[in-house]
Amino acid sequence: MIFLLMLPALIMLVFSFWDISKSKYLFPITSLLILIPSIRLFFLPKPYSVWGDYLVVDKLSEYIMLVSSIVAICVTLAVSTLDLHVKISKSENAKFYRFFAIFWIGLTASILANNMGVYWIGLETATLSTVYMIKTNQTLAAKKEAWNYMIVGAIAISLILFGIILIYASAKPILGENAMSFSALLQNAKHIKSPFLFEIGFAITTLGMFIKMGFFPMNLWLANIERASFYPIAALFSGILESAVIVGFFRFSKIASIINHQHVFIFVFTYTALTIFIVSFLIYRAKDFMRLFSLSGVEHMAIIALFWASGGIFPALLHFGAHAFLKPALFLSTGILESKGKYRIAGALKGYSGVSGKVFYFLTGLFLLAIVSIPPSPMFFSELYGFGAMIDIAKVNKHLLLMIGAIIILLGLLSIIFYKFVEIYQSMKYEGEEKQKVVYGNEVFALVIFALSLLFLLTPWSFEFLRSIS
Amino acid sequence: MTSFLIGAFLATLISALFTSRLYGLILWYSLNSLSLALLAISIGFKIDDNTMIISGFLTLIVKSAVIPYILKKVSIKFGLARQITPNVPVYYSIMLIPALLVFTFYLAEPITNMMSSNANYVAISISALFLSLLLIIEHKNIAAKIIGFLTIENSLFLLGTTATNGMPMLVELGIFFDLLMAIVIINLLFKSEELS
Amino acid sequence: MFIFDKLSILFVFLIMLGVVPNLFYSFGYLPHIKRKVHYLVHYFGFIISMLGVVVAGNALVFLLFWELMSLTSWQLILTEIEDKSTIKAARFYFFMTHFGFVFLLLFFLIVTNGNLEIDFNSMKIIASNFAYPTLLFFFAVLGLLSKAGVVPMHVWLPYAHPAAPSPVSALMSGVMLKVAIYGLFRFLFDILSDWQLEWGVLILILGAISSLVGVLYALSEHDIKALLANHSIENIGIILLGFGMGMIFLSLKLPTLSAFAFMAALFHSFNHMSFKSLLFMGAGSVLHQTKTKNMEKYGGLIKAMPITAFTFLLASISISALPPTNGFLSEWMIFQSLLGSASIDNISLKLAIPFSVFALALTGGLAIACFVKVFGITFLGLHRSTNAKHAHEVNAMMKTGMILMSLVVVSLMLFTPFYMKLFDGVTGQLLHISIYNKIFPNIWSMHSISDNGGIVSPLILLAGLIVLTLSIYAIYKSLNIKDRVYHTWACGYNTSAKTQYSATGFAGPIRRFFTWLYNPDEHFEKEVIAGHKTKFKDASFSVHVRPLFERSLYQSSVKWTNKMSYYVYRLAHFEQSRYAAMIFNILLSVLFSYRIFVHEFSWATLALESVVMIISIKVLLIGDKK
Amino acid sequence: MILYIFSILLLIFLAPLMPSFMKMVKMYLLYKKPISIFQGYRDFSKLLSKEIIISKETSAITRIAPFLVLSPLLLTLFFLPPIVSGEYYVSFVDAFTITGLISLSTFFLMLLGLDSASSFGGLGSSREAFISALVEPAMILTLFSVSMMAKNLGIGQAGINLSLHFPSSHIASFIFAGISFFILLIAENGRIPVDNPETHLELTMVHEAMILDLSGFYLLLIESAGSIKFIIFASIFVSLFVPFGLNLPIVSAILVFIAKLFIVAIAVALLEVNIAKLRLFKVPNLLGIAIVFAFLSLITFYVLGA
Repeated sequence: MIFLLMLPALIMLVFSFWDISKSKYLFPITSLLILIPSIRLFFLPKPYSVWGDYLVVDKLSEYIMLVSSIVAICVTLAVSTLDLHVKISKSENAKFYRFFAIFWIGLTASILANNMGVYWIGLETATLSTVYMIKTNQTLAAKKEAWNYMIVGAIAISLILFGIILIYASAKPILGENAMSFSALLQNAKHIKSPFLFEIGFAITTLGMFIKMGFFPMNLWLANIERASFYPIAALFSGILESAVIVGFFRFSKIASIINHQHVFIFVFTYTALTIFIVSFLIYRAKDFMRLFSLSGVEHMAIIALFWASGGIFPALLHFGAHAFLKPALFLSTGILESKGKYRIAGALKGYSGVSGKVFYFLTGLFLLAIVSIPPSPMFFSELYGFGAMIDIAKVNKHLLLMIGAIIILLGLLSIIFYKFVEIYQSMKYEGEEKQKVVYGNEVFALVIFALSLLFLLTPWSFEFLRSIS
Repeated sequence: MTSFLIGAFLATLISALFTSRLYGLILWYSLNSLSLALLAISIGFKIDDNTMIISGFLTLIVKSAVIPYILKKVSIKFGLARQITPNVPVYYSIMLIPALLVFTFYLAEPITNMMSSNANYVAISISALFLSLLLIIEHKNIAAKIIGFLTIENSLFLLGTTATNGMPMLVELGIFFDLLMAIVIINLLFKSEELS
Repeated sequence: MFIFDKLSILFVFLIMLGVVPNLFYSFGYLPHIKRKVHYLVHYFGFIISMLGVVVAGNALVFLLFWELMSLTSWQLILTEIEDKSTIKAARFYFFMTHFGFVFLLLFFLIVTNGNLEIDFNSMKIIASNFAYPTLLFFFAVLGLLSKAGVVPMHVWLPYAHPAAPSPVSALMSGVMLKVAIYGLFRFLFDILSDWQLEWGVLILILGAISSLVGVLYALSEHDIKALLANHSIENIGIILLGFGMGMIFLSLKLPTLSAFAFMAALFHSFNHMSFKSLLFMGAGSVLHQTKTKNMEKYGGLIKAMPITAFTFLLASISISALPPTNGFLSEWMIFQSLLGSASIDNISLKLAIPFSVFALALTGGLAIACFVKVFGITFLGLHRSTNAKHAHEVNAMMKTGMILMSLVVVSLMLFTPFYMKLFDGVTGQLLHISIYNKIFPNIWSMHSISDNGGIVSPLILLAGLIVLTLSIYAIYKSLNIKDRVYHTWACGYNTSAKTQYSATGFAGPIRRFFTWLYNPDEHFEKEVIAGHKTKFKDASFSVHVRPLFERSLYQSSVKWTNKMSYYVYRLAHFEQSRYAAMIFNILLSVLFSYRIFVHEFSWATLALESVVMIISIKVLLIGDKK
Repeated sequence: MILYIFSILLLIFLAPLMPSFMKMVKMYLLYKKPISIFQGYRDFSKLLSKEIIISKETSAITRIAPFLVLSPLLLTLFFLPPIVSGEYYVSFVDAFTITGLISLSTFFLMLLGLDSASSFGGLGSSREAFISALVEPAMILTLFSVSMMAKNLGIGQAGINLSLHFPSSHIASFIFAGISFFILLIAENGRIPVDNPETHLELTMVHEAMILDLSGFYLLLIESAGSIKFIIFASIFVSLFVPFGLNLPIVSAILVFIAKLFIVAIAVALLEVNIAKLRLFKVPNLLGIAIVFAFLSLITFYVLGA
């Protein structure tokens, strides 16, 4: 199994060192192989051990794995015509795939990890490999942002490890070497002798993750990076890398909730509320697509974290899935939109003709509405159930009115974002002048896959599956 | 012995904070790693833990020799500025560093009540973390920032050795692997910068 | 999943009554729409979604259709984009409708415990156990009434409704607003129990204010569709007056009076649906012929478009609540229910009700003035523009739509007892009481329920009016008087399109009287001859009303958001070069907070934390001033 | 029933007398040679014999509206309070309906003003719309309050109730309502100080401006509508606010009623000679007084019970 999981990445890694004329098509095809193990995992009994106690597949990780695979495939699909939209050399393209392969290995490890250490190693690998992916764009801004990413990413990752060691230290007296394992921690969290130490560790780890996801106070950091790099990389960032981070958050916060749910909730709530506060106003002023979407990515990650911490596992996962499909789709489509005439929002969706142009026009519009949770977007349902979970927490809370007030303020902030997106949507469709633009079949195909996946998320079958994850 | 080495670790770190020379900084980092390595080895022998000893020796080789060497080579090769002045004025640092130490001990105080032995180590590690962050903050120079990042790694390692008496072998190796990869990436970044 | 009780069926009936004539009109209008498929898809989606809302049996279905209703109507507004203002109106509408949606969502989330598929009965149990029912009531009110366009959540309405194609305006104003009223019925009766008296008073006051504000802004409008949209605000206010009285009576345990008031609200909903649809259709026909919404460019259209004009006249009389039309009857009922409050001993009510009576009466008076203006300026006199001169009657389909809708108006007038029977069924279901026999002991006269209540006999009135008019006419005919067509006398002055009274001028006295509300922006320029103040060649006068609520509530909040976002933006950009310092500070503060809040809390340590954080932020983040 | 029809006919007969009577009183007071009390009839018969001149800008409205201005008012005559006890009265129509019918008549009058495309017509309509919009709330509040004192909203029954049980316990609110109604009577009928029916000066006219372009039979209809409107208001005023004499024997009751009507007319005439016409934008002050009194009447009845 582990071989099957790593195989596509290894193939890509090997091929990227040779200059093959057909490599442009080879890579996307290879990436299709990713799907095989992801689907295969679904039919195996859970929990299924891939590699000892280190990599164990449970329902949560198989879900996230599947989502990430689909995103990865679509992104590689879209990359194959990247050179038609922007200037990129062939070797850069190959390098992109080389690092993508490393990235994928790290990512797989961190998603499937049942061991805090392995999780961290995977995450670090994935992070470091993306540093170089940013650099495929040969601009000064990209260079600067790559360094920024390097430094901040490294600090964030180190904080995660620091927290992990503290957690390990708090659990070692009762679990020994097993204290690294998520499942063991989950079972024995109640017996941890020093909850304070654990909580300090949890706080530091979470902080690291939040920084990595661009939460307060690092709000523009990610936006700048995604602005500076090519759009498929931005799609990878928002669609996959953040999923690796958030899966860690899921696991850690679950353990921490057993120790003291109240603390976790207050911490996460304060933090995410601050984030959404800042981000909503930043979005209100955003003037280009990339910044807009990466800021909205931060917002959605904050919402997911909040839902999860409120006990709404199902809405958090649904929101996660929807975001993971929508955001890369938007990054890809707006990347294509921007490739002719940057930064221009007014009339961006005008001027697409032909079947693929029409489909593109239609899908991009839909995605844009879906991201602000207009029903029947999966995001609508996730926010519905997520805020439901928060209200349930409020109901058992002593300060019910205070909590509901906080929720309303949060919704008010989200409404600012909503307003901005509607403005952009209308501006893209109905304002500005019409100019002839092109879109390629494979890109539209990627978008179609995203759309189908989103539809699939809405089926009762997937709802049932997500509800069964606990 | 342990206390002395921890003291040395902190001392080298603090000295690094006040350095205004790149090579000096690299030297302090190397000494810092050296004290860490010795600490790991000594604790390893004390509790008779092979993993710890191995990782101690690895630290000795990699962190206190190989990485400083590479860094120095890189900085010569790419002609990095050797004069590095801290952004944060010295009088602030003088106040901040003790305050941080006090704070971390205050922070770790509840742990003492619960777990008796390791609280102080946790406190020192956290303060080392803060100090390394401070190192990153006070320098604009990229090489200094990298060293700050490496000292964070060191304080992690310190925490790992002192507070938990070592981590599983796999994790330790993984950390080393990632560290090396980071160096490779940094190298690549510099290289491409030179090309462009 | 779906619910088909009497309330739902009644509203399905209302929607169908509004939709069927509209279909004809819409198909007549279709040749002038460029994006036909887009229009039709959303048009039918809109109708289906409205039907879906009123038959929804659980929260999920309700919300889904509610949202679909918003989405489709939003797209319908965007069918014909004339200028930027349409886009702006659509955006504003979309935003406001979701503003309401959020509150509905919160409401449902609380009353369903997160399981949105339970039915209304189970919701009632959960809601009755909830500690703050008033909170739920506020959510429901905010959610539903923002859709209904009640002051102060009405600002979007005069922008959004006129921007849509005319058939859609008719549907939105005529039918969609009633869906919100349906929601109010459903939520208050089937989910919230144990009403407090203050809820009813709140609704009553909201209704009174809405009716006044709506009609006052309508008077100052020159855009015919915006004017009608403002009248929708007024009429929703009137409906709420009835509704609020019903709530008050019910919380005072006076079910018969309450049923009467609710029936009045329902009746006015039906009436408003009929005449507002008809008015919008008429306005649409006029707009279609003259290509402008500006009333100052109309005039004399009655000669070219008689059917439009006379159906419009019928609707105008009805909306002005003049006897014996249906509009009069429902307002009469609302007056009667206000009158029924005489015996109540509650000081807040004793003050609120005279105010409501006053508001309703003033509204009635102003509505008459307003519709004289609309009808007179649009259809009478001389044409004020070339387009108006060359206007001719609209096509057969559109005419059919208007005639059918006027039949609906007439049927509401003639068959009041039948409709009352329907409403009685609904209030019977809601309040378990039937008062039809008290209202209509016989079909000729309609009785009030209250002790000293009045009686009205619509059919006798109508018959009397017809008989009298015909007999005078017969006298006129029998006298065989000659007539002659000649110039307008007008005290000897020449009469031309320019010397006619304009819409602005017509509303002048009223605008002047309500200056404190309108706060108008007047521009008066004239080209004087030889320095004489009173002699001038050319003069232009323009006046612009500055909407109070829009300015104070909406524009100020936009301004506030702009300001806020500016500061946040500056703050965020400041972060860019100091990532590490930011991380340092956040780490410090998180750890400190954990130490303080999780382990042992004291105000002293909190203060210490704040001081330390401020110093650290100052030193590391902001640095010394250069 | 015979009495009922008789009373209606009596009112129709009295209607043209009233304006002439008022004019007569006024002229007498101003030391002019008074006109005959039957001047109204003469005017009407003159108008009957004239041909109708219609402006070429007008539409069907001009041909329809005059009838519809008159017929609601004529209809209202049927619903007025009885003048003799035991007389049949209409119980199935209430005060609100009567206000509505009067408004309906005004509505068509205003349309008439706008139809001829004359600037005077629009001017009159606009002013009339303004005034009647402010009259409406005062009227309804007054009726509301009176109906509470009379314990019935049906105007016929209310007249009887009031004459049987004079609301002496609510005298304050009764008087307030009376004052308010009297002001309304003046305002609705276009008397000084709201409107001056005798001048055709563009600064002052309201009612006259709307009918400038009418002639012949149509003018007759409008003029008679004006007379009937006055008689309606006057008879409502005397029945509700001076509810005496209803229970006298038939002949004396009728005579008392007619006397009361003439007293009202004299009061109006007296007021007219003593007050100057108000500027249009001062009119709301007067109507404001009416509204305030109506409100006061309602509030005193409601809250204080006085």
